[in-house]
Amino acid sequence: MPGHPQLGTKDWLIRVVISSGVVAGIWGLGLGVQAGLIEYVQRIVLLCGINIILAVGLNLINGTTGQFSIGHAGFMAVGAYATAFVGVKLAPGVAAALGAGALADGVVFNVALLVGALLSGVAGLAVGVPSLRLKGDYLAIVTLGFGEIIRLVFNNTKALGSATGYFGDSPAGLPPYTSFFWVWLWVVIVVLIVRNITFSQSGRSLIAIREDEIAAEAMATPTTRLKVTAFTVSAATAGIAGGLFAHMQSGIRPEDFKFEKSIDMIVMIIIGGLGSISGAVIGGIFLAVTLELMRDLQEYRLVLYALLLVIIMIVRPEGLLGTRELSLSFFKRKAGAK
Amino acid sequence: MTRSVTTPRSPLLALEKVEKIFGGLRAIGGVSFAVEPRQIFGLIGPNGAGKTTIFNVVTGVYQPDGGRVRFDGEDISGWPPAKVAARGIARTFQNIRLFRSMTVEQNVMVAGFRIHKAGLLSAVLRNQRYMDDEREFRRRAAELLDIFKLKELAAEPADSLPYGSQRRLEIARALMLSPKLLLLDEPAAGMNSQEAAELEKQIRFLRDELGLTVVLVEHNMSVVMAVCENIHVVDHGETIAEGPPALVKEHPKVLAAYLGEESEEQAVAEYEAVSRPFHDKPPEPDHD
Amino acid sequence: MSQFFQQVINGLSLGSIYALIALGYTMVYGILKLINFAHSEVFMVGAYTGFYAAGALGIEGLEQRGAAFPLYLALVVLLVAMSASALLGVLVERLAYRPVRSAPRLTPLITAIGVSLLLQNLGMLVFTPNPRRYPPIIKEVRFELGGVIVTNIKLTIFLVTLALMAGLWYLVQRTWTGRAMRAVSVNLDAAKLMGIDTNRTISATFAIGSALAAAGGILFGLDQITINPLMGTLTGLKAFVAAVLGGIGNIPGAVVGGLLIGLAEQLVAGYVSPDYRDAITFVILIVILILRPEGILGVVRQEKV
Amino acid sequence: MRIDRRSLFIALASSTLFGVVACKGGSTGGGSGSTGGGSEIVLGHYASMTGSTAHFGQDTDKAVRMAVDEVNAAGGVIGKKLKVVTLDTRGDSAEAANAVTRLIDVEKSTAILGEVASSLSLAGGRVAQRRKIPMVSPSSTNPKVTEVGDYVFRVCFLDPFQGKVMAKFAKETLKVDKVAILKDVKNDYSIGLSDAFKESFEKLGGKIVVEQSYGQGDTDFSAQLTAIKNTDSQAIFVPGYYAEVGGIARTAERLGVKLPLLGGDGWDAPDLFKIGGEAINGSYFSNHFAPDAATPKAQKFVADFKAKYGIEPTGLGALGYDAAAVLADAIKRAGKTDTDALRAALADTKNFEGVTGSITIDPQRNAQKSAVVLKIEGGKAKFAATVAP
Amino acid sequence: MTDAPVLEVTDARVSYGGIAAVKGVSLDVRAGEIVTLIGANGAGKTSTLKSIVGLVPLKTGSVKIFGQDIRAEKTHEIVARGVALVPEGRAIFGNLTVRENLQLGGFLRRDPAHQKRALERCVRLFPRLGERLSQEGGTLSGGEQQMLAIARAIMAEPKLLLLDEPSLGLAPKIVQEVFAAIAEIAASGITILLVEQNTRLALKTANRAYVLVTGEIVLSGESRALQQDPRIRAAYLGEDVHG
Repeated sequence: MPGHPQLGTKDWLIRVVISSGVVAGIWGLGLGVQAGLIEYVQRIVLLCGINIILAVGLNLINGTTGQFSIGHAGFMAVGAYATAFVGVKLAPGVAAALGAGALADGVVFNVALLVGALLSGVAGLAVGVPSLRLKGDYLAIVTLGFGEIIRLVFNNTKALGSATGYFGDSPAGLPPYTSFFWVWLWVVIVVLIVRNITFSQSGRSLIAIREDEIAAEAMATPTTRLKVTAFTVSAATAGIAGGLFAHMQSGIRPEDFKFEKSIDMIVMIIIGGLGSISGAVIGGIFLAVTLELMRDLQEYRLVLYALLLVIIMIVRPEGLLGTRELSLSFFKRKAGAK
Repeated sequence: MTRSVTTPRSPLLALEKVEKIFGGLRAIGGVSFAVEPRQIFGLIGPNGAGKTTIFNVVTGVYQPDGGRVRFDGEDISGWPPAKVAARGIARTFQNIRLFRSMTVEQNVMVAGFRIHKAGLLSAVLRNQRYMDDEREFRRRAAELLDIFKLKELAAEPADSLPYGSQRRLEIARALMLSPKLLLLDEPAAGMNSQEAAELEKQIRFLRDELGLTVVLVEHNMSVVMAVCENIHVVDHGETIAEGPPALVKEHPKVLAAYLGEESEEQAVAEYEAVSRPFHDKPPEPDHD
Repeated sequence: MSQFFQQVINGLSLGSIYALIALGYTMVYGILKLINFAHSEVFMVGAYTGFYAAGALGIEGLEQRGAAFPLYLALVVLLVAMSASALLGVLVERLAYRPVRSAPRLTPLITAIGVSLLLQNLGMLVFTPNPRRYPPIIKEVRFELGGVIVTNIKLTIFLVTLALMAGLWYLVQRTWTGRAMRAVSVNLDAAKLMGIDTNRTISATFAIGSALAAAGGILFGLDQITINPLMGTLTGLKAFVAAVLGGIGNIPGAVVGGLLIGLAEQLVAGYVSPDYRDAITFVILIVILILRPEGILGVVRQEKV
Repeated sequence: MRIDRRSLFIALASSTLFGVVACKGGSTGGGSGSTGGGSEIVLGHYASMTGSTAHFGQDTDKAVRMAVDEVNAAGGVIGKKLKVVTLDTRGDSAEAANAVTRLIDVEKSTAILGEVASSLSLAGGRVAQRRKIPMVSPSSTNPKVTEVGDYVFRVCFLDPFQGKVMAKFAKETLKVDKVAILKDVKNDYSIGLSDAFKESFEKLGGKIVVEQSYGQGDTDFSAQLTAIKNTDSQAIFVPGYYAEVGGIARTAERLGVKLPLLGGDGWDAPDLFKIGGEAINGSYFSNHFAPDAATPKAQKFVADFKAKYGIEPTGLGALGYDAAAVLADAIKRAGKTDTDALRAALADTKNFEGVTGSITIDPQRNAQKSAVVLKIEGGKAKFAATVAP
Repeated sequence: MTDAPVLEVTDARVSYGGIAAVKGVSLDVRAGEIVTLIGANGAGKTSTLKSIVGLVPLKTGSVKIFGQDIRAEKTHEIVARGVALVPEGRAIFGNLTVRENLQLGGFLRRDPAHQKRALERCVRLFPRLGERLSQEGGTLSGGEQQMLAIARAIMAEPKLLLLDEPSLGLAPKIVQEVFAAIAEIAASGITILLVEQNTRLALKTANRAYVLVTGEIVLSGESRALQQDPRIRAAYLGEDVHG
């Protein structure tokens, strides 16, 4: 964006208009999806969105910053439990104040999601500060360890249902807040946030850390702070995905956030290409769809899934896009980041 | 060559009996020297003499095991690298350390982190502060790339540049920090004589026009002798001589331990030939 | 007090199994700088091979007649399992790891995770997910020492582990194969220049590590009574932590690490809560990696700049 | 070369995307049946066919298919054949919900069978409830499962009942006052049962001396048993699955812990005796039926299952069979595949003679069944007592 | 000795990821010769050596050892033909002892008698190593490491020794010691191909020389003649020789 003009009121106005347009677009699309698609496909579309949030967020730390986390399911768990819990506690009060209905639900859900994101961000911070001094495999293993510990803690927390999981206070489970509109609105928000971070001074510095940490330090880059920041943001986005997931499922249990879940997330970003946001988007969709399509294969499904992973690593380890981005006009971006 | 007159001012960089030990092996054993502001200072010695280790101690990559490093009147011993860099010491590396997949321009812009004002939130919101930052960085990067004749290559990935240009890019990147002191680790390595002559000019430009102080580790003696006002010679981690080029050249200890017993010119020439690290271009991916 | 000693004994035998598996992790890491996640599945396959081999040798019939399984047949079972696992380890290296050997470090890591998942799921397909009772290829004899119960199997596990560690140490330090392995681990190209067939050396490393894992698998089955296709996942992870704890690449370190993890786990399960027996392993891992990443017996190597 | 490979991947990715669109058409795989009009009635079964609890799903699925085959062999129901479509859940609740949605939307299931694990039945049950498709869980014993709503049923008894049965048996028949609990904390079934037992046992004046735990898939129990050994417990309540219970029995024997083990229906599998061997003798567990006191129907089921699959059925299998049979019976009684009618018929199930006993669905949509207590002797489970609800 | 040269490289080309490092180098080394390959940084000297022993693949061209084409062979097989390379930067096994380093050099000649004899020979050639046999290789000084690398290479008694920049980073005094040893090795009948940046030293040591500039041979001939050639200076300094 060289020679960008001063941002005037007009520019902000344009942004507001575009944003409103996008929100309206998602809303309209949501209506269309609800009317036109069977619920099974709708669920897959929701899963795609949740996967995209997971993948784009994880990509910030694994792809852009080059710090490898294989325990992100733990942060997803924190977000899921926090969102669910807060939502349940908040709902009666908000319903009393605003009157039960879509508005109250939306307020409760999004406040809960934000709390979930905050708490998983805090968890990310707590994990990141000690761990991010490590590199490569060692960091990977430590994040795996933390991910498992987080899960074990939920597994042993009575107030959150232990192994049975948390379903709120009603037998019907958590309210199904998760709709096409909210999921994809959050997809847009998360993708925008991550994209704006990636293509900024901080993002450049994160890539510099990936490329050569010692040189980055010599350029006065506060590498630890940046890595921890990226890790925290990444954990927070996983938390949002967790919250959306919880309310899609109407309930969550520790088993939902096993090591395998972290692997799934890694597969998403590997398929698309580590370091590429659009790659992460593609990977997230790919995984949701492929796993569903392979369901007919029954017990061969996971064998094939693992085989696919191995073959991708051998044949095309850089994924579909490598670190490149698809230049979508949506991003209005010049070939700057290539 | 302009010889700066020694002033009574306090030195910009001062090492006081700095020591560094690696697993029992004394890499530097009590080296002291002082670099005056706006000086071009040479640090020479045979391979393994500890020159790069000294750089690494000064820039905080290694913690000193003894002694102190003072910079601009402040004790910076043991500071982390980013803090040292932010304080005003920039450096280049013996084996080029560019951000290889990033473009030339982005490489330079990375070093703007210290002065960037737009935080993460500004970046996310893409507000005015962020726009100003980006514009400012781009302007400064363009300036620096211009000085180092890299402007046309701004959009190229750094690792596609020829060797000599990569060396220059490293210096340009370091200057983006607006440092007071610049440490150059073998900037002439891999350059031919024309490039080396060009480098001499650029180093002088840094000092004369930008007011920088430069410390140079270099094996190319013609470069060292041409640009340095003061030379510090180390061998096996210890100081063996210090002084202006003319003096150092004739110092008996330097001649004996470093240049060998042959005639001086021959020895210098030979040294030049022998001690340049060799990089068969392009480097292979390393396997370790 | 007898409770404490009982926990210690149990911890040591469990730790010995971790140690046997850890040896494989440490060898492969030492030579390729790769966390061979699939090692835990090689361990599982070793256990199953032993299971089927014992079945083929008619252990059920012998058991029904109340007859003991002869020792020489037990050794045959061990040998078959070790060979099968060795073969599997070599195949995994050949087919999955070799093509990505020179790729950036994370590619082999993810490949290893993929192979691990693949073998796990293949295991469920082939062996069925049902847990199996391990055949008593060594008849269990129990004896009591001051309220502490020790079995011949626990003793065997402990002694076999020490013996295999010593053997491995001798192999690595004193034989040509071992020297070749060490050369490869320091510098692959330089090793080639010595005339070492580095691919063969790497294969040998995988074969040996995998054979040890198979031995661990059989001992595990004997001690823990049941095996299932997922038995390797957590056990393998703990063994890896053991290798890291002892100092990765270090053979005695792997054993020390294994024993310590086994002890820690058992004591936490016995005195704190069994709910945190798995967590303690990860806590140890995190603490060691943050405080002393080179491990207990490892050597610090500073990165050259 | 590079370009080719890339385009290959893009092609792969886009083809899967198109796959979704194709799904919309509703005919993937074999699911071409449609409600009402077709000649088949589709029963959707969702189960963990892969993953760490795959044996549950596989055992249940075998029995479900056997039941349906028998119904079809007898001419089907209301003039139509039954067809089972099974989808894997991988033991994952998101997948369970996906599977049920797909069973309803794509496979056009009239009713749903599943799951074994209560948490997965909850996930799937909520979908079924929302879509108003009747679901019968064969073996989820957690009380919450049927609380999801009026379309969710089960054919097994509940954990509180089972816990009460064993508490009463321990206190009154075995005359023990001090019991240790060793529960599986990764298993909601085990936790629920353990809580139920504890509550009843303490109400009866007994005392839980120590509570120890393990996790499903664990193989080492020596720490817990060593700790229990050092208490004055008179029995150990182990409400887990057979695989771990067998290991626990062996380990207990090895450590010289000579206490009877007590457990629930999770014990019921031939492998319990294989794994536990002699060590399991002298233990008691509550179950849905006693093989030696079994009805002819149950005996026939065991024999048929063995003949068909070459292996012994488990309790899970028996319940899977009953769930499918109850469902078939309800369709017959409803006389049509209308889901509301079917729901009503299911709710109306009374004294249905199943393999696991007489099944009556109560207003909470749970099966009112009596439980039996079995004693293990000589590698066999023998009838010890019957406890009515 | 047969007529076939010990080493014959024909039109060798090497490239890394599309960038050519060696562009059609042809050279030969005959039995008993010391031949040197000189040139500036990045001229392709190391790549040429690496391609001879198969550490980097040849894109085109052939390498023959005693007339046998070895292009398809792996490094260890080429080494088994009697070729040894002392790599640039020494590449000694740092955490193995000096003795173990030497033993590994004779990996293909493992019989104890040979090992003993070869070890003694190395110690005679480099007495300093004899004092440090049980020391870890990584703790040696740069000069000692270079000596170890050379000694290790001749443990298997190769017929052809390839040396990559043996003077690199060494003080002149040590360089003289190393080159004296190289001369001694040559005198014992081992054929040598020496890659060296130190032109003067290289020409003094070798019988014949090839001058490599940006991946191509621009000049070759007897060392003595080349010593006087002004083009040497140009080539060495990287100035354009093609005019």
